[in-house]
Amino acid sequence: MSEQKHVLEIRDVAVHFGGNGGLFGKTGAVVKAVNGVTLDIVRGETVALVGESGCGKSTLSNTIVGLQQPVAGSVKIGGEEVVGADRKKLNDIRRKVQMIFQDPALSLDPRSTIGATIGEPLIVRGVAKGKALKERVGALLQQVGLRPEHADRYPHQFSGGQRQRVVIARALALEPDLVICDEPVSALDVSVRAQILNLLVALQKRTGVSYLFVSHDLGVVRHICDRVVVMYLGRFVEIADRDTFFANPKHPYTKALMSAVPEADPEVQRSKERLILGGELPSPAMIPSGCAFHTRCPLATEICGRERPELTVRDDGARVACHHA
Amino acid sequence: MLTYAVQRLIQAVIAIFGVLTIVFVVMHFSGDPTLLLVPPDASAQMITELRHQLGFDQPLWVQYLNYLGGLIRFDFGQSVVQRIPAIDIVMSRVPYTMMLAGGAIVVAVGIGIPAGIMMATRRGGWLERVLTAIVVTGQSVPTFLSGILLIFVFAVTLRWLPTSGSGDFASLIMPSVALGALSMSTFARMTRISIIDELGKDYVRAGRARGLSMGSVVTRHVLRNAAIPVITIAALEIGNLLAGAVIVETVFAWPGIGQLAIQSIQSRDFLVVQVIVLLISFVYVLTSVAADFVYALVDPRIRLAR
Amino acid sequence: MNNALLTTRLRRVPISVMIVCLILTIIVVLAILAPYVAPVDPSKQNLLGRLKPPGFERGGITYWFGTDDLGRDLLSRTLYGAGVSLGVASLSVVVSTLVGVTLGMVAGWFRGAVEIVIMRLVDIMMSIPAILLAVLTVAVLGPGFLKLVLVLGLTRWPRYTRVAYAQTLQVANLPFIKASELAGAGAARILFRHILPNIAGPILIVATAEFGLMILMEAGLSFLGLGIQPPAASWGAIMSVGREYIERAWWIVAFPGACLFLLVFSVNVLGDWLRDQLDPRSRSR
Amino acid sequence: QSKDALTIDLSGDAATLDPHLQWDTNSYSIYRNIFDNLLTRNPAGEIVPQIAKSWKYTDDKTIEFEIHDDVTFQDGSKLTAEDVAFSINRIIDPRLKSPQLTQFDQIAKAEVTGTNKVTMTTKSAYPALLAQLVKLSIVPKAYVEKVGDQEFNAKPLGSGPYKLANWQKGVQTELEAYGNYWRVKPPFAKVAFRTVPDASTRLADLKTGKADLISGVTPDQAASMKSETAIKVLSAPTERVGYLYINAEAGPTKDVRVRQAIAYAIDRSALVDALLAGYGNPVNIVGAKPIFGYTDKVEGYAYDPKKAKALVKAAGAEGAKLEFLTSPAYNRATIEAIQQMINEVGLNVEIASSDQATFLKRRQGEPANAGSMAFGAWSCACQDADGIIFPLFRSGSIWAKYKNPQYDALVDGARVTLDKNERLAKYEQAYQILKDDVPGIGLYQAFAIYGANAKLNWTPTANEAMFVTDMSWQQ
Amino acid sequence: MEVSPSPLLTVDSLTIDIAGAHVVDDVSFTVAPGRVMALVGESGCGKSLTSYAMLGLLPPAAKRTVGRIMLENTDLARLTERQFRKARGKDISIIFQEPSASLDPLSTVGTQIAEAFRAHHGASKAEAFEKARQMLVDVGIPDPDRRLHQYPFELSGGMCQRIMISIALICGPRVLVADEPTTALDVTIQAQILDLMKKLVAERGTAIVLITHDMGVVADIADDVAVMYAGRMAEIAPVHTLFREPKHPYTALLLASVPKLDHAPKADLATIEGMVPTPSEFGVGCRFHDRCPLSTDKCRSQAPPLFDCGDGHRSACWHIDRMAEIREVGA
Ligand SMILES: Nc1ncnc2c1ncn2[C@@H]1O[C@H](COP(=O)(O)OP(=O)(O)OP(=O)(O)O)[C@@H](O)[C@H]1O
Ligand SMILES: Nc1ncnc2c1ncn2[C@@H]1O[C@H](COP(=O)(O)OP(=O)(O)OP(=O)(O)O)[C@@H](O)[C@H]1O
Ligand SMILES: [Mg+2]
Ligand SMILES: [Mg+2]
Repeated sequence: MSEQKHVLEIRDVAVHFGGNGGLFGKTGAVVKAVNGVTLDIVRGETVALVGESGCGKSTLSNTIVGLQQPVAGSVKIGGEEVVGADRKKLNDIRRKVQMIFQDPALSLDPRSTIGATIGEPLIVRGVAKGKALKERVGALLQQVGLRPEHADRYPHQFSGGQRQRVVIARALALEPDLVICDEPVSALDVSVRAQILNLLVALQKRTGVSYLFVSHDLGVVRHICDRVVVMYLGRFVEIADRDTFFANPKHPYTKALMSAVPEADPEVQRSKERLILGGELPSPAMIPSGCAFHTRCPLATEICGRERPELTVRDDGARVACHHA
Repeated sequence: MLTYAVQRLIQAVIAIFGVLTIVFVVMHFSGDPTLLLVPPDASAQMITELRHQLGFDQPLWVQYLNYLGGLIRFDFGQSVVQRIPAIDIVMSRVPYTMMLAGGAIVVAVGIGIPAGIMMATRRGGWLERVLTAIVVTGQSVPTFLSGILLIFVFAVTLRWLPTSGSGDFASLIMPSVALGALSMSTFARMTRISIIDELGKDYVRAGRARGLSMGSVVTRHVLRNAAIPVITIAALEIGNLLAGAVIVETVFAWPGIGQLAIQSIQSRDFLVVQVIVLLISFVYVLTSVAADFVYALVDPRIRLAR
Repeated sequence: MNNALLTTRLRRVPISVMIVCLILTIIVVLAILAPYVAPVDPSKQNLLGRLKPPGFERGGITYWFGTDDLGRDLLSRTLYGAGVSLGVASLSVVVSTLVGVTLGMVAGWFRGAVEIVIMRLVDIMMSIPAILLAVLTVAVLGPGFLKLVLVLGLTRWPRYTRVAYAQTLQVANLPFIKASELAGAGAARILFRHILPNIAGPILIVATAEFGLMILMEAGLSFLGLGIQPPAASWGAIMSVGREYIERAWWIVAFPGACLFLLVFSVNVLGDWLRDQLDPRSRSR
Repeated sequence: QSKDALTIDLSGDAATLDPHLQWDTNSYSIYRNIFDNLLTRNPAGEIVPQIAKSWKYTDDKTIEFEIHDDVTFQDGSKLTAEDVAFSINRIIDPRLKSPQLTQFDQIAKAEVTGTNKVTMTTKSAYPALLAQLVKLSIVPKAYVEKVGDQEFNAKPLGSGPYKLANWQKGVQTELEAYGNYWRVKPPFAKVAFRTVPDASTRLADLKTGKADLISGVTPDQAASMKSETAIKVLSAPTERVGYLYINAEAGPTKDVRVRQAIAYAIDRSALVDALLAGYGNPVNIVGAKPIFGYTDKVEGYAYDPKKAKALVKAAGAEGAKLEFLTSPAYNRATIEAIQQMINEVGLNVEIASSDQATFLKRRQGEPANAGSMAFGAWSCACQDADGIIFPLFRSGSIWAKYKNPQYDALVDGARVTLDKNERLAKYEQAYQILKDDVPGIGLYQAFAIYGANAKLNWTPTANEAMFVTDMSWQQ
Repeated sequence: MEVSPSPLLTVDSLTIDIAGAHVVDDVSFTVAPGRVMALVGESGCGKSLTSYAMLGLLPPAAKRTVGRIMLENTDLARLTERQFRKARGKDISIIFQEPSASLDPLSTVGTQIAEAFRAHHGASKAEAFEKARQMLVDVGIPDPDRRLHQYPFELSGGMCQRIMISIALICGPRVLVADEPTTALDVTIQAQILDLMKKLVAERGTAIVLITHDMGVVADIADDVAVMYAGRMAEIAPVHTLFREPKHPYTALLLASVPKLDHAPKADLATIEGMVPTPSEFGVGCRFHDRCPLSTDKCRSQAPPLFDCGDGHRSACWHIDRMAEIREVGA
């Protein structure tokens, strides 16, 4: 695969919070939200990012689009460095990347109509204006299952799921090269969700857009993604192609995750065996030594507490960070 | 944090220095006090002589350097009018100014903020109407008028309060009200609007859902979220109250800095003006630094420096 | 816009706002038409007819508002004064709002060196007693209407700057601003399309408060002989004369005072309504 | 009434209590009760001895004073000729930088020439000398030299009827009676001078009894006080003259006809009756009765708008723009009234108000920039025409925007003439010239107006001084 | 199936108007103690409004026009604001849908959780914080001592959601309204939260109204399911019945949209054609008629009532008998 086709290159990115001590010395510990991760995404690829709540997925997403400064590492979008870029440069880079935010309620300007919100990228990038803009916005609204006449409404007049769709429409408006989707469909009912997923796939087929897809819904992940990355406490613990991943999950955390997926069938779901993770939940402020997962891992041995496993390539091409898997 | 504080301090010193320089230059530019000091029948030659004696015939930069030289030694110079150290003159007024400003702040904040809260939470009620009337009155009655009206009503007619003076608590009441009225209105309206801005937010509903009364939601959550503009106004008003009390002080014969400032400006008592300006800019810069810190304290998302 | 929409919009304007608009319109129209509607020359003195109460009649003219200490017709002076007071207040408020808010948002958004320069300048401006600036401007430039506006504008913009700055600091951290940035919006767009509407409430409060205050400031300056030059009248100037006669001739302060009250009240109501318009949540109420 | 104390509201605090520094009305009103002067004026306005027992001219430039020997300062020490000589030499010493120096600059020196004898030399013959010396307070040499100028200013010590008890700067100055005062027994044990800048507040103080005597009452206030029984108005015509300066050297008023037109346009009696409520007397010259040199032989300009209009027309100055300089120190209503009167005869007067410093700078500066006219209320506190028309109109003087060699010769001459009648004649001629040339117009003699508790006995005098020893409670 | 005890919560013909349109129209259901009622439906169909109505916290634009909400025998709508306040959080509490927006950004999360407890128990600050700490442990937030003193912006989306859950649960409410409580949580923690709810239901007899889009969650925890469409109740049934045998075309199509394990990746997922009508388009007939494969003229002109199909299964469709056709379409 030639370098040129990489839409996104992340190298050893680490993001820390706190440490330099708030305002009144309420220092607290340093939260190592993202702790040295490396990932490439090629054109037309969808990579899923899954992991425990609070493991750093949103932080990584924010870092990719330059909303969060990493303490180390490099992020390149279309070959251009994001880290340390000035306003103008960032603004150029952002032509190529968009983001669907996790909190739709907070990421919509309460004083702009959603038409204005969705139209904004089109206006500022000079794509459309006037009547054409109105039509384009109308079309986008329709694509996400809303109505053109909703354009005059304000965010607070929508339901949660409707707001989420507005955010999606905004991100897709420019047909960027890369879309970071932070839980894009979690608030949608299954039928609308299907519609949005279809839209994402269709767009990908048409424009070759790549997605970094943060989701907790493994069904959705399986449907839409080419590759899956599992994150645990700021690090990647498993990276594998979809089929490999679902056929043969390797990391114990991944296995636990898989076993917890609820089935949409009461008979099956209520009789299912689940792999319950025991042990203390570690905090990102005090990441356990060695393998961060060893405190909860059913396979853990003495070495796990001592040495941190690196991501190593396995036979089927999956890369896993575990001493025992 | 510490580096920020140090940086901010350096900036503050530069700002104060800037103020002093501007005021110095501009004051001298507008003429010197000699003409005001001499008797009307003084001859041109005598005036020149006195001007020379007082040193106002030196080039401006020489006077400025002399002044700075004095400042370094904490010598603020002598009043040409009163012939005593300028700093003593100003300092003798400071307690009065603080008393009056304090009284006015009590009026402004003590009435303004609760009134603002009431107006925001009781929208459409009779209480809101009454408070609105009071607030608008506070905003539209000039101080020179309200002062004398207060005197006529409460001192001359009712004889409840002393007409003027600066001795005791009783004589502080009317000046504080007259001075604080306008700020009170600003506080009330600012509080009201900020709270209304917040009341529509989801966390208010969430607060009520966990069983808090509207009042507790307001006092525990909304106020803090609505605080920033109110704090800004407070910082502005404190500076304002210190320096802006000219009329109130004149009407109530209150010997504060405002009155002294206007007299000194009018009599071109340069060094006294400089000390006053130094004091005001000190207080103002201090409150503005404080405000910036309080912003970050109130809203942890605000970073002091980027 | 089609007619139906227009009428629904209009119907939604509360009655109080309509009344207030009417009052404002009347004041503005009267101020503009003062030369035509004023019953007599506002500077025509009559030393023998000074301090006459409202309704006083003389030479076939009824002095509805009474006369002042030089026997001038208060009604005419109040009418003429409206123009000066309104003009000074609105011009200086507009000037200082434009300058102050822009600088404040820029400082709060860009931070860094820009912030330091602007905010220290604000500190400096705020620290110089306004009266000193006023005295000096008049000393250097001489008195006059535009200079008055200049002085007032010059001394008041820092207030707006501080308010806009503080609000921008707070709002700039909200996710939706980040989202706009991501959408590619430039600084100007973010400042004026997103931050400004979200900080407009406090700014409107300051502006409406300042509006009344400017009228009073002009009066204060007139009090010091630095305001509008006699015999031209302004409400503030009339009132500052009237205070000397408050016991003997209440009408001198009462009429312009009432007008000022009405004006400030109307501006407040209108300001609040405007703010509500900017807040979709309270608008759909 | 058994009240032992007297409270007086003044418009301001004393700037200094060192009598050799500031001379403004408020300072003077207070420290004049702490200090005795070399000479003083009696209620009739004549110069009479105070510390000096008597004096005699030994020649045109030399005068010898005999000093009272029974006077003590408030610390008990005796007042001697040394102190008198010291006082004179102190005020003329440039190192003191006294603003009053200009009034005493004709004095060359003073020496002790014997027990209780002080001899003073002037630079030239100086007839106004005695009038100026009325303003000279005697300070204790030993004390001043001991404590220094600055401390003396803060804790003054004199030989007057009252000594300083407490000086709260900007608030009030409290005096207490000096029991051993040599002339009379001070009528009140305590006197407080309060600083109350606002006239309405002073009146309120008087009404509520917070003050017993208030200064700076406006004519309108005085008129309204008449209906009250517990308080009364006290007033006295003063040497202060309200006048209008007219620029004879620049602008439209350079034409004498325009100046005369202005003189005809002004209705003095309307000003006095309406705006001063009678607290003033119209005058024809720039000078009031109490001054030496006052004359009623010069006829003034009667109010005659028709004539004025004709003159304006003749001068071709219809609608000419005249700048009327003023500052907040001058009564606004008077100025507006004058403006209107002049406008009515076809001129266009525009008021240009600025603060006092700027006003003085223009008024005293180049004629071209000194406006067309300005109002003033002049008093030299010396009750002598020399203190008025010399500085106002003698060419070369900072106030003068007028040049007439004939006039200059007259006032110069009067300055060095000791003979009273000769001086009077000169001033009469000078006034006549002023009347013809109109570089200025006298408008009225101003009154000092006070408000007092109805039970206070006091007769204010022409020199606007407030001698507490002249006051008393009605029995 | 056992006979359900008398209901704890009764929503009776609830109707909510916004700008004159019935955005929620005649919605009724009951929840017995110890039971979980899942409320599912199209995004924007009025689920959240219904839940706000239950707490008496409708937004100003929305008006409840008809209907009662009974908590046992008290009509909540009749309570004074004061009495209602006492009930909120203790008798009936709610987990809001968008957690980050529902937390005061300027108070630490600990304060907000403890406050809920103190509002009803008058406990000391320390006690309340201890209780809050315990709640954080229960919802699986690591390092609770530090988290208690953090602000919402310092927490991840999922953590904020769990803070909301803690607030709702801290007083042990008798009725819990949970509006999409687990959307931001990964499946392991979701399972943990669901277990916590199950425990509440089993041990304390809490009644839960669970709004969710996750059919897996419904399958896991719900006893009954209510399906809403465009503000109306489409179908109510015990969970097993509903999944096995939906009796409303909308339910059937909805279930068909869930991605199947054997579904080809990136192939089109089944959706429901057309769009939900906006309130202004609500006609007199069945609101689903223009998207329904079974639709007839009757559907267009007459709104179907909720037909009882036995065993607590009710459906608002004129064509319950033709449901087999849908299953064929779905397959
Ligand atoms: N304040 C409001 N003003 C106008 N319309 C509103 C308002 N709040 C909600 N709506 C409308 O009411 C309808 C129901 O909203 P609600 O939030 O109850 O939906 P929901 O079922 O919770 O959807 P979701 O699953 O997307 O959260 C929506 O169509 C929404 O657009
Ligand atoms: N602004 C911040 N200040 C301090 N800590 C933060 C901040 N933002 C995030 N964190 C911390 O960083 C860690 C990772 O947070 P992040 O939001 O990236 O998680 P996430 O993987 O997106 O979780 P979720 O699935 O719950 O959204 C968390 O421990 C969180 O508390
Ligand atoms: Mg997240
Ligand atoms: Mg919802």
